[in-house]
Amino acid sequence: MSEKKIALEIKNLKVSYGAIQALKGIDLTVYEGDVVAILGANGAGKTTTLKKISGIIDGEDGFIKLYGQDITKMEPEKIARLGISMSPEGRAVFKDLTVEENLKAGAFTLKDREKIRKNFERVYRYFPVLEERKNQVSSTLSGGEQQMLAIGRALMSSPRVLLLDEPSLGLAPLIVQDIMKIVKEIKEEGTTVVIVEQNAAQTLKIADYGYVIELGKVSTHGKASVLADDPKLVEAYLGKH
Amino acid sequence: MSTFIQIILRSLETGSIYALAALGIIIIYRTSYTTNFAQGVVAMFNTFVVTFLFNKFGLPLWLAVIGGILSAILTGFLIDVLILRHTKNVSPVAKQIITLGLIMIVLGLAPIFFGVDPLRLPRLIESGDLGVLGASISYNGLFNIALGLAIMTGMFYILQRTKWGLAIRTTASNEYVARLMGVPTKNVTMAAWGVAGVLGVIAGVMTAPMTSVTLNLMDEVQITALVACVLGGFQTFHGPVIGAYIMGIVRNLLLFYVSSVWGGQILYILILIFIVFRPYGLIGKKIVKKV
Amino acid sequence: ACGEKTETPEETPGETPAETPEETPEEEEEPAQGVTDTSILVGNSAATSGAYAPVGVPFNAGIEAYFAMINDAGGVDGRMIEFTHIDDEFDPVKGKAALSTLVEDEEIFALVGHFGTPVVGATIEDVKEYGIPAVYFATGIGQLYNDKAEGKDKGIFPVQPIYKTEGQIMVARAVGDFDAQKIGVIYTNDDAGKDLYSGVEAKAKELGIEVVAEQVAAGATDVSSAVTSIKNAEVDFIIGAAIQATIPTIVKELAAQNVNKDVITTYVNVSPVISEAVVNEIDGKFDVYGLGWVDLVENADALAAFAEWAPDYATNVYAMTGWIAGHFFTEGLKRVEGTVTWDKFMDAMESEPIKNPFGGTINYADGLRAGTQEMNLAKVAMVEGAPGWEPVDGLQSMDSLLGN
Amino acid sequence: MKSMKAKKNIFQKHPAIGFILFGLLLALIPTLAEMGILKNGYVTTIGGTLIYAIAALGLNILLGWSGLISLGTAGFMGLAAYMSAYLTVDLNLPFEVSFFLAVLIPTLIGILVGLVSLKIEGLYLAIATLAVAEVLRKTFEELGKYTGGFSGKSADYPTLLGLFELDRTTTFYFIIFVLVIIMILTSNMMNGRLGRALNAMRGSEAAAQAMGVNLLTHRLIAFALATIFASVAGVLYVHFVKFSYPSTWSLAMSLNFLAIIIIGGLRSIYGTVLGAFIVYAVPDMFLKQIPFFEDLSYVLNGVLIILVIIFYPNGLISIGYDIRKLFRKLTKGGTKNE
Amino acid sequence: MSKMENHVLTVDGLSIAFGGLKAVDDLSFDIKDKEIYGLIGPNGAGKTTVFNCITQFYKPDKGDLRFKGHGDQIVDLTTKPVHDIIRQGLVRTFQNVELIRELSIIDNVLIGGHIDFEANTLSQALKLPKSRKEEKKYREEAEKILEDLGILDRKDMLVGGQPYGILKKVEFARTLMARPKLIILDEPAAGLNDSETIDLARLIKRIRDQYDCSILLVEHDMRLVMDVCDRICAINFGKLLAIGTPKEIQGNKAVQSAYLGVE
Ligand SMILES: Nc1ncnc2c1ncn2[C@@H]1O[C@H](COP(=O)(O)OP(=O)(O)OP(=O)(O)O)[C@@H](O)[C@H]1O
Ligand SMILES: Nc1ncnc2c1ncn2[C@@H]1O[C@H](COP(=O)(O)OP(=O)(O)OP(=O)(O)O)[C@@H](O)[C@H]1O
Ligand SMILES: [Mg+2]
Ligand SMILES: [Mg+2]
Repeated sequence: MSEKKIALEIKNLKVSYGAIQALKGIDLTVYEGDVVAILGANGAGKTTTLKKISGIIDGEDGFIKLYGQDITKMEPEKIARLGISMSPEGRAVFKDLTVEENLKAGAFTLKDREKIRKNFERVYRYFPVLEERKNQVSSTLSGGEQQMLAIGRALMSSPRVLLLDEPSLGLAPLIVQDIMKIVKEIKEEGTTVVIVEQNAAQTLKIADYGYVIELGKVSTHGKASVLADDPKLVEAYLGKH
Repeated sequence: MSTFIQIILRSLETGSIYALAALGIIIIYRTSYTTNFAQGVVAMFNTFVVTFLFNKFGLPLWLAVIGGILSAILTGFLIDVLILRHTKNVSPVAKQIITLGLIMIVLGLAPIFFGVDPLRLPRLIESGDLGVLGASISYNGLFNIALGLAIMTGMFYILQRTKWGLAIRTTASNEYVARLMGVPTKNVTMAAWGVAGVLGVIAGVMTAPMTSVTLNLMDEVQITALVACVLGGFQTFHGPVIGAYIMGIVRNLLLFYVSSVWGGQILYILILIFIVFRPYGLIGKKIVKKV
Repeated sequence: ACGEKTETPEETPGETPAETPEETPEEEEEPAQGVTDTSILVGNSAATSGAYAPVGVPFNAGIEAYFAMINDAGGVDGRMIEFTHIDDEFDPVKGKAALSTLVEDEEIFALVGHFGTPVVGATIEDVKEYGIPAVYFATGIGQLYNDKAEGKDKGIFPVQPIYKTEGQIMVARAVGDFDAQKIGVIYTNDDAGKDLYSGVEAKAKELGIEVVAEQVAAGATDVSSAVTSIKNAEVDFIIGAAIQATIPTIVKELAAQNVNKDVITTYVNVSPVISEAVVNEIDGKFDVYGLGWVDLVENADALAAFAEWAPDYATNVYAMTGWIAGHFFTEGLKRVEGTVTWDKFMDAMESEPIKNPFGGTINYADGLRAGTQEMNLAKVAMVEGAPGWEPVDGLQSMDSLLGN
Repeated sequence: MKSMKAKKNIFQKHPAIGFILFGLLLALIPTLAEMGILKNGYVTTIGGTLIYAIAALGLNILLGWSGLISLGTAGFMGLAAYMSAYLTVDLNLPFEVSFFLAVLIPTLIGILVGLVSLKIEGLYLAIATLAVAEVLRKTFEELGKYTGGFSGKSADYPTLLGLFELDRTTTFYFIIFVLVIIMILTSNMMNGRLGRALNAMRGSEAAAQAMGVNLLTHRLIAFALATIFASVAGVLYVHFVKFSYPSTWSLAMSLNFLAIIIIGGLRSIYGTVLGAFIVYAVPDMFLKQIPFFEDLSYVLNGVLIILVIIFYPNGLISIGYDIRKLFRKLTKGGTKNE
Repeated sequence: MSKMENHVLTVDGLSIAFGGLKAVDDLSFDIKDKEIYGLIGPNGAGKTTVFNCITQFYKPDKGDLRFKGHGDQIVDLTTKPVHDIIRQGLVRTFQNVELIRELSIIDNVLIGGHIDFEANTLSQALKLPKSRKEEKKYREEAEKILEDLGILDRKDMLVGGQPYGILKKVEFARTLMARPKLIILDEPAAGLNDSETIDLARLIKRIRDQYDCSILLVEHDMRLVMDVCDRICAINFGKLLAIGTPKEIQGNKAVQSAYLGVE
């Protein structure tokens, strides 16, 4: 454990939307090659955390380091080039572009054509339906197909750190199982994954480590296997609100 | 017959000016998702720069034009960096109003920089005519047409075939997600404003010899280009170009054969009827909305 | 709740301008508003910002230059002429507001150089209502014309030619000087173009001359179809009824299509700017004539004075017209004896013809308000090595041109 | 603190009271001008501003609430202006009758444009409406018999009920009266069923349709209201300015209406009036008064517009919120327990 | 028509294609009065498309859609324009949440009452007592619904910026405003966590009883589907796979291999 490098280090992160403080000082440490689950009730601040990591919103306080490099105030496109890639909440595909163009855009930071080709192959292998629909304008895809596209697009850049915001949203049970398999597979390739999910039980199964966020603060964290049985978690996550 | 051909030839020449102006509008629309009403006045401003370099500083015309292109790039960059970069939370319509504000600024500053007299700018190719079936077209006109088509083809290629094209299209589609993908959208929009500026000054330099360099130099070109974008559809780059040539030709035919008083208005009404039946323009495709 | 008001702002200055009603209603010969022992305040509103600034700015500079010259020489009757100005951006509402500010708040003695068709149109009734003298209108619209001004109309003193009149003179020149039988007209769809054309139409009808007319948009960049029509109509002579940027466009297109008929255009275009713009293109194919109501060659002294006082605008026609505006007002004022009142000023303006510093005279006697009616002729040529306008014929009235 | 809260409630419950007070406040202007506190010219400037505010309110219903753009406002306003001038001056119709006709006919044309809007949207609609306005403007230029062509068309101050001949000041009051009525009507309509339906149409056509909102009728209603307001403004304009000139009714003016509502605030009634002040009155009343900057007033106006949009992307009306916040910050020490 | 007596909706031979793709292919099913009916299937199976056809956002290429609306009148839905569907007593939510961001939650809910308002525009413009009373009545009703769904405390908040789960509830509340005979829900549990999903299941059942209506829903969360549905229709590639009770469906081999997977 102690030999593992720290991929992402977050300290005292605070973020506000106007008058609402969504993050009230979050600390997170993500080791290289781990799958880290972020859990929490509706509106707890999970999405906000991921958005801040990828740089598309501004923070008030605290810092984020990627392999020791401070990226707190960095522009999102720079962060993407450093190897962080995100499948955002609510799909956010390029609606008027085709499936193939969306995926191409996902590989924007890659220069190596061969690698891009391989990534295409891989995404099409994971989601064969995307290949069938590759020339369809993505706004006309079904909800689940768009979700697959968003995840596939995030994979296209061969990221060092992959951020998944509710990847199972709107996906059929079989595909949800697939996603979990995919996460395992890319973890094995050495990619670090931060995954936000509502489906706590299933997520903790594949995760190494878990954080529970409550009202903008980390309320519990620990090894996934331990967390899964933690009564405190059951209360925080499944319990009262 | 020769009259007819003459009209067509002259229309092609103005058509290529409209086309360049329309391309300038489209590239901004596709990257900043706003209609740049200031495209015309910015072009006017930079054409004044060319004229000044030529008249007051005595530079050769081609050098003056290069100077104008540089100043166009600079003004484009400035507009993006000083203004549009700070409009993250601004709606597309509000961005259009920003371009209105720009018009006021440019119209206010131009007389201070360049004085109030109309100025003269000669043609790039001073003389020479090519006879075509009893009509004639100047070498300069031919050059304009060729240049317009070349620029259009080049842009088409860049947009469809290169990484820059992808960057432009993702920026237009959803700037926020594009940045997540590592697309340097700021550079894309900045470049787009630069390119729009260049397209504008080239259109201005083509227009100026037909009239004189004044504050209103590009007014008509601007409106025609806007309408051409609608006629051709905002989704493609070649649609507006075709729209621009059609506008140039049909307007002159209407003015000549139907009515010199009402020709322009008849054209507007025809276009109105046309877009009611083809709401996405000549080239644009209709996309079924999915809910 | 709002019907009670009886007193309205306009009444105050409009009623009896020569007196200050509250204080000494009975006493006569109280000076008009804006007049003190040492100064006299006049003003105007003009478009000095926005798209019309290129006209408004030099125009006002011309007026101010003239007054500066007068004041430098001690003013008129020991009074300095002070000039105040409001920018109206060519907008009727702003022009109207400016007028009431000028007359009611700043209390100017007279309007000098009322500017722009939309503003003049929107305010001409108000000006008459106030009864304030207004000298020089920088527009040529028909409303200004009056051959027997009485009462409230008396204060209106147009100077520059009215477009309609000029259109008639163009026909008179075409027929009298060029023996034209069939005239082509290319006119813009703005006030200048359309008023010129209606003058042309009226005179041609009177003389039984055939006219072929084509409209082009003001500011158009492509006038090729109009030119082709005129070319195909095989006219003897062409009238270019357009101002500013559009006239070079028309002339260049005529040249481009190798039309070889002479062209005449309005005085507004007779400036080095236009000659410079077209001289290379016409290149001997045909001549471009322009009417004029000033004679800069004959009046070189006046031109020198102008250039001295308005050095930045020495070649600008709009500045020159502003200068003329200042001159006409000053000439009227010089003639007023004793207390300066509106009535006395108007009488003074009518008392005898006023000479234009750059040539020609205008007679306002017996309520005639017709602006300039004699015009000369010049053509584009190289003058002293630079493109300019070479005089062809002196000032002549319509009647003398047609030989009656 | 308590009393402030109570006051707020009255205005929220009965917005009409606020509008009427606002009108009364505006009605002080001519008196202030007579007293020499304000310039007389301001009566005209502000009268014009309020007229523009009326037309802009119509555009706000169209763009702000319904999400439909129009670049034709000036054309319709001009049409009404010319019609009313013609009907009162040439046909000697009573002011009320000509008012009615001059609003009715443009509105019918506006409804036709509404039909077009079913097929096209966004920029395409903008340009289509621009085309309509350009055709109208050309008509004003060419039909000199009715419009006076480029000599312009003159009209008189209104005569109400054939008895009360208004003058500048009373016409100014009349404008305020109409404005207040229109503000009240707009507020009532937009805060009720119609407003919600238009909002829904803008926010999501699919949701609107699923909830039973007929897009056709609501687009027509939106265009009808916008044209009615523009026409009312046109009639007031021609009887206040007493003149109509064809190039007044140009694209530039329509764009100014857009600027007004964007700057003031989409879907804000007071914001619209505020926007009209910023666009029309502020340059004359303030910018041009800055010494050395008179000639730059046009530039400053442009800069002002850009700054407002960048710092207040939701309209200057939200400046009220900021001021309140600042106020609260300043008085925080004493009244922390709110 | 006797067959329809206790059926609120009959879908018969429904087909629609986009280009070459048959999104829905000869699909038939029916929903009984007061039934909670599930429509399941893999991503891209055509579920949302079925909804779009029923509510006339898409005009089906083929097929009958009969609906027993208010007053037990049987109407052919295909003859109705989109905005008239709700008047028949049929109202839907959307997979991607279609709400008006700039409006408050309660105003969004009130849009659902659009068809019930009787006062005309003029009386609204003048705020005549009738229209004022009406507005008050429906506002109270909307508040009651929000209370039912447990989000009354947020009623004056703007929709923009609300968490996804809340948005789904607001859409649900909006459908209830119309007091429908049949509610169509597209993935109501998306974005809800486990405990919220359990609440939702309870809510759906309660709504059915309280509002006396049928519910047709698409959902990928099998716990919810199996818990609340009386019957389920499973489709794949736009074609029918199976219809039955939750138990039957869970046991169906075809459904397992195409959709559920085997645990
Ligand atoms: N754009 C916004 N404007 C205002 N408030 C926002 C905005 N986005 C999020 N919030 C608020 O910030 C808080 C945290 O939101 P966030 O989206 O991070 O939650 P989440 O944990 O991802 O919730 P969910 O499970 O619903 O996705 C919430 O209270 C939410 O209402
Ligand atoms: N307007 C359209 N144009 C082209 N194809 C379409 C259109 N609408 C839907 N499709 C296609 O039809 C198929 C069915 O889509 P639909 O949205 O009904 O799926 P779904 O069953 O709702 O899936 P999900 O569970 O992922 O939401 C998809 O493959 C989709 O790509
Ligand atoms: Mg989230
Ligand atoms: Mg679906």
